[in-house]
Amino acid sequence: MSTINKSATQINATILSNKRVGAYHQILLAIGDLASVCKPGNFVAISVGGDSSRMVLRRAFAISRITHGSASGGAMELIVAPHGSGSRWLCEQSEGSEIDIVAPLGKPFGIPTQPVNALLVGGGYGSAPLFGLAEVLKARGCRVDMLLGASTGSKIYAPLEGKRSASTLKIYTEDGSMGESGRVTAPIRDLLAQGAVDVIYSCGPMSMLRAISELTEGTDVVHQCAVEESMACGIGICMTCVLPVKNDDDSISMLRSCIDGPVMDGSTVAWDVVGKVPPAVHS
Amino acid sequence: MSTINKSATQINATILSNKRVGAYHQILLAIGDLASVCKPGNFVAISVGGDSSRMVLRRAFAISRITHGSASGGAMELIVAPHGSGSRWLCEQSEGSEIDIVAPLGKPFGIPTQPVNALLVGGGYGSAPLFGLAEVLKARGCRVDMLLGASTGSKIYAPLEGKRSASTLKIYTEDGSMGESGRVTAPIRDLLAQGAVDVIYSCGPMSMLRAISELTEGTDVVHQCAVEESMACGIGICMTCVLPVKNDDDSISMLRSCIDGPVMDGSTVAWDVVGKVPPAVHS
Amino acid sequence: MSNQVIDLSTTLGNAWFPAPIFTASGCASSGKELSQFFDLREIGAVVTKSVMNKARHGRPTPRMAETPSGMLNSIGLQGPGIDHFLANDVPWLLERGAKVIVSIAGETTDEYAMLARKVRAVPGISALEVNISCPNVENRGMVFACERESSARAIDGVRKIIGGEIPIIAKLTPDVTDITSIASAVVDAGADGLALINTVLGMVINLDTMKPHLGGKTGGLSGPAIRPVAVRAIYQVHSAMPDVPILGMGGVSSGRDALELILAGASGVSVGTASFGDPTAIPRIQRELAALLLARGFSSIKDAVGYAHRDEGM
Amino acid sequence: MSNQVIDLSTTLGNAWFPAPIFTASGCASSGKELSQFFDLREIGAVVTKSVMNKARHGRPTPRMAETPSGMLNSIGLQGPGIDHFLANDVPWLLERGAKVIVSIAGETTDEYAMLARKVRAVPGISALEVNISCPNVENRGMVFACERESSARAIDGVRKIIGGEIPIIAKLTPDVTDITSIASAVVDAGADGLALINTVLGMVINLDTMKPHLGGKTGGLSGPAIRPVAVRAIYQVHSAMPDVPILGMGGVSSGRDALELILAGASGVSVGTASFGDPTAIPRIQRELAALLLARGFSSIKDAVGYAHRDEGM
Ligand SMILES: Cc1cc2nc3c(=O)[nH]c(=O)nc-3n(C[C@H](O)[C@H](O)[C@H](O)COP(=O)(O)OP(=O)(O)OC[C@H]3O[C@@H](n4cnc5c(N)ncnc54)[C@H](O)[C@@H]3O)c2cc1C
Ligand SMILES: Cc1cc2nc3c(=O)[nH]c(=O)nc-3n(C[C@H](O)[C@H](O)[C@H](O)COP(=O)(O)OP(=O)(O)OC[C@H]3O[C@@H](n4cnc5c(N)ncnc54)[C@H](O)[C@@H]3O)c2cc1C
Ligand SMILES: Cc1cc2nc3c(=O)[nH]c(=O)nc-3n(C[C@H](O)[C@H](O)[C@H](O)COP(=O)(O)O)c2cc1C
Ligand SMILES: Cc1cc2nc3c(=O)[nH]c(=O)nc-3n(C[C@H](O)[C@H](O)[C@H](O)COP(=O)(O)O)c2cc1C
Ligand code: FES
Ligand code: FES
Repeated sequence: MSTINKSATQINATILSNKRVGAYHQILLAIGDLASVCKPGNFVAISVGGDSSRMVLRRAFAISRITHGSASGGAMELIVAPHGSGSRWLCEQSEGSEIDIVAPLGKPFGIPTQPVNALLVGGGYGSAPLFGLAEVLKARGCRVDMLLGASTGSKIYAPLEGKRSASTLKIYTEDGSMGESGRVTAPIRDLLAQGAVDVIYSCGPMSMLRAISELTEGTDVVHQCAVEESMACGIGICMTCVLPVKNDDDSISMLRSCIDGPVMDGSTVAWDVVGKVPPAVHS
Repeated sequence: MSTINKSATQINATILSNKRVGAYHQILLAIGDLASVCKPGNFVAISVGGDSSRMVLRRAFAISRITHGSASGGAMELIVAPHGSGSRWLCEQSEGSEIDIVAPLGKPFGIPTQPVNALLVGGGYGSAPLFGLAEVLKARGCRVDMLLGASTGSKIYAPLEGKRSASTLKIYTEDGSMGESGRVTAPIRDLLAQGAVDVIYSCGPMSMLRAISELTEGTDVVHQCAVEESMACGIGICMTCVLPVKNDDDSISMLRSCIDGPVMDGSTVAWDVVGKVPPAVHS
Repeated sequence: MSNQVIDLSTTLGNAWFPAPIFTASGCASSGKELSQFFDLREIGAVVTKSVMNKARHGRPTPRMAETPSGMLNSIGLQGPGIDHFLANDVPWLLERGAKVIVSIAGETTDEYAMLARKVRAVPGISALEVNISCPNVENRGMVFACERESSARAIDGVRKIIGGEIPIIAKLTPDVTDITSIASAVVDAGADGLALINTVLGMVINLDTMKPHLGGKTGGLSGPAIRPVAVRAIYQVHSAMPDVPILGMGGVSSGRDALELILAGASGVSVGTASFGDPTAIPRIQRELAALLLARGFSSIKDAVGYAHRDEGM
Repeated sequence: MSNQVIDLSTTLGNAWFPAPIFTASGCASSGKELSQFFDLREIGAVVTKSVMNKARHGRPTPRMAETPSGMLNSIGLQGPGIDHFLANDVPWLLERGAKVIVSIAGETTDEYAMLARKVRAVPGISALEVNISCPNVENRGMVFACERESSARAIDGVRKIIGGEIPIIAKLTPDVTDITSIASAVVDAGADGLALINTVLGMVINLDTMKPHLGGKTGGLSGPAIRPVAVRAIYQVHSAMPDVPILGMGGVSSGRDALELILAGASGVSVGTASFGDPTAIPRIQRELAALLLARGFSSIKDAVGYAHRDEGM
């Protein structure tokens, strides 16, 4: 009936497995037919804490990967960092327990119709949705290079099978404990200068997304970034998750990152206004 | 240091077993050395709902039985009716999980120094502490008769091993589904008339305790009843659990049923003032 | 099933609604977003986000903080402005057969009157909710609903425009010393009904930055945490003015919560924060409420409204 | 361990306390009951249950209802009366080396003055908390702390008796339109400090009886649910009067909660409802707070008081 989140459904999903991977938990959920409508870049909103929980809001997680099983139906993979009480609760749930999810939510990554050179940049658990995306891009004939970064090695999420989906993969850690030492954004300037990139797909901390947007500014390179703002509802009804986005006339609109995102065109986000009030609306 | 609850301690107790018995759950907790200071009539206050629970108050449960193990230390048995969200949470906890308890709390049943004829009357899960009490009384040479009542058979808690501790046991259900049909208080008048009873120990709904107090009024029979008022703290600091108790000069004091009870002398409780405000305090 | 034997319809002044559970203003945007999760015709009405005369950006982010059994929000009435809203959002809702209560918010008495005039010009709207209590607008010192006179003036201005075509429902803040006094002031000024309660003013300090967490510093507390405050306010106001219909709200997330507000005196119940945690909360609450009413022998919502007052003064 | 490198002592006016976490009035009885669970000398002070001139039975039961992340109470100031209290409870506490803040409550201005006179006669008490805000006393219409004048009169009466020997701490209710206005009235009348906040007025309807659940109908809401309201009140008052010491309270159940109130402007923190759920809450919170302060580079409580205001007005 609606045009917003038109495939979204609320279901009870059974946890198929829950494994620690470095600093994260890799959680696999049985989601049946819902698997067919989830796209890379979509997210899921999960109810946490059980029946008598004092946590009244859902928690948002990027859909990391979708697998289309046969008998049991499809499955959804999440990569969860135990951060506060909600994500910790989720990481503690054992195989077989049911959790209440709403998915798929939000705008997914745009997929080019032509084969292009794509650079995928992930920060921390932000790499999670990039592997599924890489597969889709490869299937479209794109070249896929991947850069992953984190503060330290245990926060790099780069599963073996995922690595295969990228043509190249480089890892950066700030403490040098894995891959090269430094920030994941460091090599991008050179790659852009070499003309080796048509599209950048990014997911990670806002500061990383902003840095990439600054690097692509003035170039032809498209920057699709998955933003992460605090979300109370995840479905467009609360207006807590807004980001300042530039309109064609250079005015700014506060758009809901849950339904107008999480994937946004990095060049339209008014990064310097994030967390501030834009100039008055002219009407 | 204090004279109130002087054996009470807060510990994390491991659930040794959790079995359904009729409408109740029989829960066994490992409590180590604490077992040696728990007496029939004491209760335990349990934190419910886990780390991110919206339930801020403990739940009170009568200590049903204490067993003194060898290697593993002592154990405490509870009989829990799944009533609201807190007791349901407790009933759902599985073997091996740890729960946060404070015990032993409150005034226990008084034990006669001479062998007497004791009548034990239990309503619903109120029978739970009576079996442990019966053992103590028997060890003191008392004759122990037991009457248990409930609305229906599944709410009668009368374990096999418990039955042995009483000389006689009669069961009453309001719907006649087990034992005799009717209220557990029905036979008491005759027993009193026969002079067969020196002390009544009772535990169950307030209406049952009141009815027994009315039957013993004007007799020499002592009535020790374990009352059940809503308790916010269970340790005497909140004043929510008060009951009107008559003083020697016939004035009334509002006593805390958690520390001046739960076992009280039924003849001193001003049953008609429960839930009302007694006449002004004269000073 | 249960809906067959119980009359779930309700009224607020001269407006009739097929069911007792409504969205809460600001917690359903303009309705479209929730229509993916249930049919908007199933519920009482869509109460739309308070709209002002001009488009507004609202407050800076962060705009929310979760708190124990609740949340703080500091949206600052972001919105498209009344003209855009009436031209786009209202027709969409009416076309789909939803009942619509439009919520307006102003910074001056004149703005309220102007908004009312524009709303009056659009046919099909069921009621007008006048939010004189939002604590999030820039000029905090002057929250209308904090004083009898300013509250009365705002409602009086609206009353002069709306001549009884649709009910005027004044939405009050609980952040006052005596809510019955504010309630009587707005009823005297011409409000047909009252919406109780708006959020409670609160604040969270971020322990990393060691500063107020919200961009707007303070925010409005909503959710189950404030339900006892809502029940109290509704009970007090219904006691003082039993004939004035109340749209109750504050922390309702189940049928039992809705029943509590109804027994205290609410004729209808708005659900806000609960929809954030559960997009199908409203139809679920409606089903649970119907079952609870039936179990207690009620055959209609109306019989239950204010039932907790029945032995009052005895 | 952490206590060795951080100065946890604090002051309220001219009273010094070895540690920053106190009991909350009415949530520790007179102290004895908690002494089974920890040494009363470890904590800031025991704030005793508000005592009135005469012995009182308080309200009928039920006196409590649990609510989401909180509870309602309606005790109605049951107590032994001031003479019995000063003769029995205070000496017991002082003998054990506990710091004592006596809380008094009156029904008339004269009663406050009389209570103050009796408290002044007992040596060793650290401070006097004047509870002018309990919403549970019979005469609800006249809660002192709801009006500037009545608040000021109650404090003025006490000030005339207590000449600076011990600090007078006025305890305010958040159930007012503007708490800073009440705060300034009592400070002008001679209060040396403020206790913020008392409980928030609330109600629960029992769905079985379909009537108000509490014997006293309304009750005071406490616990984590109200913490955002406490933080806001403390922040507002500290902003308006940065030199007036505040004893903060409302929903504190962990070190992080206590730190939030301190950053907002509290010099000490009382813990009430949390002790019901955890008898050793106070010493635990004190330990957690010390660790959090250390991790943030503070070397004393004093440096953290009101730290969230540091860039104010910039
Ligand atoms: C679109 C989107 C995708 C995300 N994908 C992932 C993912 O794949 N893996 C992962 O580990 N995390 C992801 N996050 C972040 C995740 O939502 C937060 O870590 C989580 O909400 C924290 O909840 P908590 O109860 O553990 O922490 P708390 O700090 O106790 O949460 C308190 C409140 O703040 C909000 N909050 C706290 N941190 C964040 C954050 N970083 N982003 C948004 N809201 C926050 C919570 O939702 C909650 O409402 C994503 C967030 C968004 C918005
Ligand atoms: C001294 C004492 C001994 C008890 N012994 C037993 C026992 O052996 N087995 C057993 O099953 N139950 C016992 N109870 C009752 C038990 O405490 C309640 O069933 C339980 O607290 C209900 O909590 P809830 O969260 O499930 O229900 P809810 O109704 O959700 O609880 C809400 C609040 O009301 C209080 N409350 C609700 N019902 C009762 C009640 N009947 N008595 C006291 N407080 C109540 C709760 O503690 C809680 O604070 C005892 C109570 C007391 C005071
Ligand atoms: C995010 C958010 C935005 C809100 N916006 C408005 C608003 O625009 N106008 C209004 O009258 N109330 C607004 N409210 C208040 C709600 O309508 C409601 O009165 C309050 O949240 C209590 O109900 P709840 O606990 O069910 O959310 C808002 C509440 C929230 C949480
Ligand atoms: C059961 C109970 C009794 C209380 N009695 C008093 C009292 O006698 N005097 C007073 O000033 N405050 C009283 N209060 C309020 C507390 O001191 C405190 O201000 C309030 O509960 C908020 O703190 P908390 O959330 O930590 O409990 C009482 C609170 C409770 C829960
Ligand atoms: S999270 Fe609610 S509108 Fe985006
Ligand atoms: S339960 Fe708190 S005093 Fe008895």
